[in-house]
Amino acid sequence: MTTELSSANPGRARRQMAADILSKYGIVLAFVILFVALSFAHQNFLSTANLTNVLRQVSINGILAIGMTYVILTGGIDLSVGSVLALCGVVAGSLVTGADPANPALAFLAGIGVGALVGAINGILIARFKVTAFVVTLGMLSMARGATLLYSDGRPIPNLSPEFRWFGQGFVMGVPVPVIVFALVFIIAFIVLRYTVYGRWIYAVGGNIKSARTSGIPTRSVIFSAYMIMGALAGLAGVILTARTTSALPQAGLGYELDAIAAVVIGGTSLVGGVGSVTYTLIGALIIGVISNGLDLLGVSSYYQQIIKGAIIVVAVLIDRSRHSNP
Amino acid sequence: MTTELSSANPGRARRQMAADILSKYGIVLAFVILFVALSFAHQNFLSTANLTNVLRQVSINGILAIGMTYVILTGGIDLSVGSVLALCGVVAGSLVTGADPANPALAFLAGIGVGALVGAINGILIARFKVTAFVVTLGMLSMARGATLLYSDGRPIPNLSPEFRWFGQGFVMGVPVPVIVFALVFIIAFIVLRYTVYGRWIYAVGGNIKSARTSGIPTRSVIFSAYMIMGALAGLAGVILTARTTSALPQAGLGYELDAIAAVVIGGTSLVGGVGSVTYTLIGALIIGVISNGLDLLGVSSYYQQIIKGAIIVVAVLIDRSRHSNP
Amino acid sequence: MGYELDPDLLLAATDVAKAYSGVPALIDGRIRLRRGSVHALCGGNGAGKSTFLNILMGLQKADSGTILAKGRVVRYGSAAEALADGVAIITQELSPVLDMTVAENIYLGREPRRGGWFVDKKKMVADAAALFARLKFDIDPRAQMRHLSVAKIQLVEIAKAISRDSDILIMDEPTSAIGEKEAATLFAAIASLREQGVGIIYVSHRLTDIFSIADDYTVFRDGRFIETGSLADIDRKRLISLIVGRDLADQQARPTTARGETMIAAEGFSRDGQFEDISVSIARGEIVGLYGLMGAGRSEFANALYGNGRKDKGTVTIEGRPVEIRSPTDALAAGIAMITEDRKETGLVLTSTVSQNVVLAALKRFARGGFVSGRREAEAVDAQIKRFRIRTASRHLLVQHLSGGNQQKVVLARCIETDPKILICDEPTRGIDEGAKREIYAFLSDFAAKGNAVLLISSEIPEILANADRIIVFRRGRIAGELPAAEASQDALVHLAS
Amino acid sequence: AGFGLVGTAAAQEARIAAVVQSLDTEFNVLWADAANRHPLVEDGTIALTVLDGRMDALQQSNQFDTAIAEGYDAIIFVPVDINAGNDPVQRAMEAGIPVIGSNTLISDTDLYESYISSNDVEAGRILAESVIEKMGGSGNVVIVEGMIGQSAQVQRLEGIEEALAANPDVTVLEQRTANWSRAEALSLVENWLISRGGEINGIIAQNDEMAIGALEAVKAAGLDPAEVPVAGVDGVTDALLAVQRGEMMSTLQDADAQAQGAIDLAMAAIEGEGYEPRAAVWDVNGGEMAWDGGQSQQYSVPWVPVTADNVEDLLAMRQNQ
Ligand SMILES: Nc1ncnc2c1ncn2[C@@H]1O[C@H](COP(=O)(O)OP(=O)(O)OP(=O)(O)O)[C@@H](O)[C@H]1O
Ligand SMILES: Nc1ncnc2c1ncn2[C@@H]1O[C@H](COP(=O)(O)OP(=O)(O)OP(=O)(O)O)[C@@H](O)[C@H]1O
Ligand SMILES: [Mg+2]
Ligand SMILES: [Mg+2]
Repeated sequence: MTTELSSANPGRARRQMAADILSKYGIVLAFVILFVALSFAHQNFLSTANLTNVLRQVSINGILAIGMTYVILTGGIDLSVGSVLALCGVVAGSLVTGADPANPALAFLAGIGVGALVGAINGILIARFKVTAFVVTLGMLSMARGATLLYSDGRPIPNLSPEFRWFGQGFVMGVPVPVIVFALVFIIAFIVLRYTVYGRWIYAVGGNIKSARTSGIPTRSVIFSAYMIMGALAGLAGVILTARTTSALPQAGLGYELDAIAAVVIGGTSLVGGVGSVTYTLIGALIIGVISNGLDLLGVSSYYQQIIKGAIIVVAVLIDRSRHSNP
Repeated sequence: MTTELSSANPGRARRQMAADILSKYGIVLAFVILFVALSFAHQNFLSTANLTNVLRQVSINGILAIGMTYVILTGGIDLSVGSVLALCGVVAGSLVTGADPANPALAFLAGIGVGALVGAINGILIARFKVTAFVVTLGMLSMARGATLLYSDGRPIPNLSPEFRWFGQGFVMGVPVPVIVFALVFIIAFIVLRYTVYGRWIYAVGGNIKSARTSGIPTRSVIFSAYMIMGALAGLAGVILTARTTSALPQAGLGYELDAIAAVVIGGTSLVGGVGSVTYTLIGALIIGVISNGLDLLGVSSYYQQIIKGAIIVVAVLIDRSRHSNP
Repeated sequence: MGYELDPDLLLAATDVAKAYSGVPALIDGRIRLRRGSVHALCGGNGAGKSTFLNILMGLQKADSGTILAKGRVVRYGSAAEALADGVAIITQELSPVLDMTVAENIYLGREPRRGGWFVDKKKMVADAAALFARLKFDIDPRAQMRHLSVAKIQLVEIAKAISRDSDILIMDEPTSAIGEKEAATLFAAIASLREQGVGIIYVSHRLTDIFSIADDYTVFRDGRFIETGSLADIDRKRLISLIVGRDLADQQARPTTARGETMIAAEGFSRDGQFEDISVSIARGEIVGLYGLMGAGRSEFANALYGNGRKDKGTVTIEGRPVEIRSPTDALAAGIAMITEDRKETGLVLTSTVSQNVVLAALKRFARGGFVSGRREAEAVDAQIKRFRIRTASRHLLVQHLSGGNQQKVVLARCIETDPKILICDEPTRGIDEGAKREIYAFLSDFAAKGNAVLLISSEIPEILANADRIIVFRRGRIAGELPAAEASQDALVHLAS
Repeated sequence: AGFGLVGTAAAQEARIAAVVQSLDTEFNVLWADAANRHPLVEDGTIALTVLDGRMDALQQSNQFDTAIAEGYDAIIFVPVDINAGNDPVQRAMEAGIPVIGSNTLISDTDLYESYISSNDVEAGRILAESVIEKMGGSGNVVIVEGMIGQSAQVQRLEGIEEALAANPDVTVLEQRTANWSRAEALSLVENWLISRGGEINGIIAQNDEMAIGALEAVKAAGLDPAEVPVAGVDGVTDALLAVQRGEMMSTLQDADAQAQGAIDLAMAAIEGEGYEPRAAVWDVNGGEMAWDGGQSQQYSVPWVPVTADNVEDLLAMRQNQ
């Protein structure tokens, strides 16, 4: 519409395009820089074994972060994921131990089911009773941890059946099972958000709940479902983590909520809701995972690691910042 | 102007008034219920010794929560407070140990100064470089903790001078020093927010930053200063905690950010910014403190404590919810 | 109260009442909407129109009252129910999902589907394009909503409501943000909807529009139903007096004043892609009008002048002295105040009270040693509430609870509190009722007469003709011409602008 | 990608990774510092990398994968969780990398090449007995526990319960976690001293950090620490100082022996028979623990109760740690 003027200055137009690309893919660029730097810094970084490692390490946080993307897109937050993960882990674990372990698929589904249930409780309190998401899920963080300790009597549950452990330790055609699960979750989440009506509704609710309501979108159900999905994914992550650590740990998942939220936010999804995508969340999770892996590979001492890790996260987002800066 | 009709239906008007009071003071009501219940549940709850206790226990989180109120009112968040607290604690502590300890007042100021400095770094990145507050302060959470461990070599700094420890352990006319400091911080923060130009600016920036800018408010400086104040208060809390635990602990303050934010949010301050007050934050902090104290007094076991604590927080805010529910 | 079952009666509401915290917003809301008619709902700012309409739509709950839609008693619990029942609304406060495309906004909640679950994006965009073509709106369905001007957002909301094919269509000030050309297109659309038997409730403060498109009128005042009838039976003057509750004198033509020395001169303002080489100067005592079609770049220029947006080139001199304006803070310090175009986005702090908003830009005047004097604040705010007849329960009411027009008055009051010598007004009478408009015009005239300068941006030609001394016309980011008001006419302006 | 910023390893250099619980806790810091003071680390023969497990079993498992991919010559392991530690050890051993256990243990110790530790059950027993003895064998105690579910919490509690079972006249009034944190224990015990007034005769804390918090609460309540004995485990500096003041009891866990001993065991696994240990704890170097040619699978470092007699020496030693 106002093309006459904008084409007046081709140099500016090109610069504008560069800025647009940067603004759209800034965080991807940051990731690429990090990745290339680590490839040069350590000869094993690019080895298949290490890349497999990184992906497997990222999978737990990645699954949580994908659920968190849904929740944050609706304008909410879920602080309870770490505790819910632990709860689902001990429930699933308790089924596949002892003399007569249950079918691992059953335990798998039980873990996810418990997570979905806890998520549903969060969802009802937030969507129906309008309690702030921060408070509800902070309360749940505490309650689910208490329930976990109570259920497991505060002790790890060892001796899980080998079939169950396959979910964490197995391989399918050379690819670790957690990575496959993560990839599936990502693909489904991506398609749902991008191509389905439900996905549109998630964005609409977070972008402008009033407008969504006026347009006849069942806003409560959408919000409710986002927390339920998050809960189910926390359950899934709990099952995988349990299978991977070979015993169900009641203290698992401490502080995981911050990592999951960090992946989402580093990816550029706005905490206010309505803007973002799981693709960027994936990049965010990979950045976090690659930093940890790289610094461990390089043998950087723990204290410096924390400093460097914090700095890299800020710088990565700084590279990306133009996307969110107010004009 | 339009009072004629309000008297038409006295029953409705009275119900409306009750709803208004509840909506305005719901969280106060929740606190009163909790307080009265605990007074009946344990005979020592109302003893002077215990109330002094509660206040002293609340003071650290209370000081952090007051700073957090400022930050959240501008629409931001600070996740780094726990780490900054630890950093300031070890810096202050390192000055008052050994053969020739420094003047405690100097250490006190040094702790606050370091906090203000770190807060200023957060503030610049957020206000000037427009990096999301969540990311900046999450990065700082990691960096400040690394710096703390590096500075203290990962070990507690023992043998702090008794004069310095007075800040945490002393009394003035029967009132613990931390409580006095907390009260002073509260009063000043209250007056500044309520009666000064700067206070108005904080609300305006959080309420609508574009409108604030249009009204000629130096929005960047306001945001910057809020993080600096938060940093300084985290420093103050660090000094007091250090003086109270008798050594400077590099692992102090882990997870304190969530408690501080919880106090603010339970008090009803909106995470979106622009709405809230330190008075409600005080109530929020007291609720958290009283729950912990009460459950300890009643000898509730660890597992159940977590469950009950989480549930009470949710219920307290549920009582208060009408204040925030969309019509 | 029995209703005769009139098949032509689409909607009948009686005794609808609503109070907030005991303060009534609506006492006795009534309307009878006939099939195939346009029914104008009139009333001053804060009369309760929006409250009433939102209740009809299920967006708010009434305290009491009966609503009959298509012969059935209804009580919609949500907009979704109303929509399903064939009732649609264009709300006064635009509330688009900014981070979606135009097409997604239009089909929000009823996306065309493929395979049950998936959004058929192609169809959605094609449908939207067809809709725009039918309505003759020049909007790209794939554009990001965030990048549209307020006017276009308004058009999208109009298109969205129309596309629902409902038989009751409520329009709450649909033209407050758009230009004459777009308004004309809208009226054509309304006419064709009426042909199809749709009943339209139309709210506007532009009486000329009402007389040209509406069949019936209903007037509310202070929350009460006043009168209803056919527009054929009433003249403009009487309608105004019904709305305002007293007789208004005819507006005085603006006296031609002598031009003093130059107060402010902007030279060579440019911003790539938006405006190019704009020079405007305003003398003491002068009101300069800025006219242009939607998207001509007037707002962008005014904001740049105020320091509220980047400019690539351009200098400003005030009273002969060059000044550097990099931010609104600089502008205010130089004596410039601005009423921005979008009161919700850039004007008000909705979460603060009326009082806090009014004094926000001039806080330093109310402070001593950094502390705000509550007494002086109260005095000043009460004076402003009185001066502009801001209808508010108290100065402590949150500004988000004011009616649209009253919110606009708060913005105006805030600018005046800064005691400016140059006032930039970007569509200052958006959503303001006839009575208050007169007061604002009188104020501007008076303000200029005191030796101040005014830059008045308006898309309402009568407004600009009646109030400006000199009119500058923008076309696609450039100055297309300049006319003394005395020589200007509707045709001349439109000709220059397009 | 042929060059690296770090780790341009000389051919003869042995590369050892130490996966520890968390470098946020003083004992682990002492452990890591001691490891770095091993003579072969100091002279560059061993390149030691300490990986911080951040108190997370999954994190440790990930670090094992990294270390295996990196091809370290040996791994020393201080596991966060007793059960979750088994699997990573197995993976490393299967990859041909010897794993040496140190400090805390995994449940399947047979997986280890060898391990060196102090028995946490025993620590719990010593801890409880020291308090009970001060109380004269009867009275009321409260127990401050570590983070629930961690092996130190579980095993020390086991020892405490053994001691309590042997002393039927001792009643447990309260038992709660303070998550290894001094500040949390401080508040907790302050509150107990209100609810249980004069009833508490002794405080058993599962580590020194929490014991010191408890001690401060006791003192702040105006009670005499001699009347309400407090004990912890680990022998951190503050605890040594408190013992020196006669205010509490502690049991030293010998970080030097566990860390440096583990390095010697790792080198023995790498170099095979004939390796000569360098750490001071071994009998061959004048210490008290039998080296046995590095061929045993298990080495047990004795606990050292901190007493008025040895505290000065221990404090002097701490200066150099
Ligand atoms: N939530 C609320 N709390 C208190 N008062 C309210 C609230 N919402 C609306 N009001 C009041 O109700 C009255 C009617 O407002 P309404 O928006 O219906 O007016 P209107 O006729 O649409 O005016 P305008 O022409 O300015 O849009 C106003 O005085 C307004 O201040
Ligand atoms: N954030 C933005 N991104 C892209 N384009 C924009 C943005 N804001 C405005 N524009 C475009 O800039 C042009 C100038 O808009 P401006 O608001 O200045 O016009 P105007 O003359 O004031 O017209 P009106 O206010 O009546 O719409 C418009 O075409 C508008 O769509
Ligand atoms: Mg209205
Ligand atoms: Mg404009």
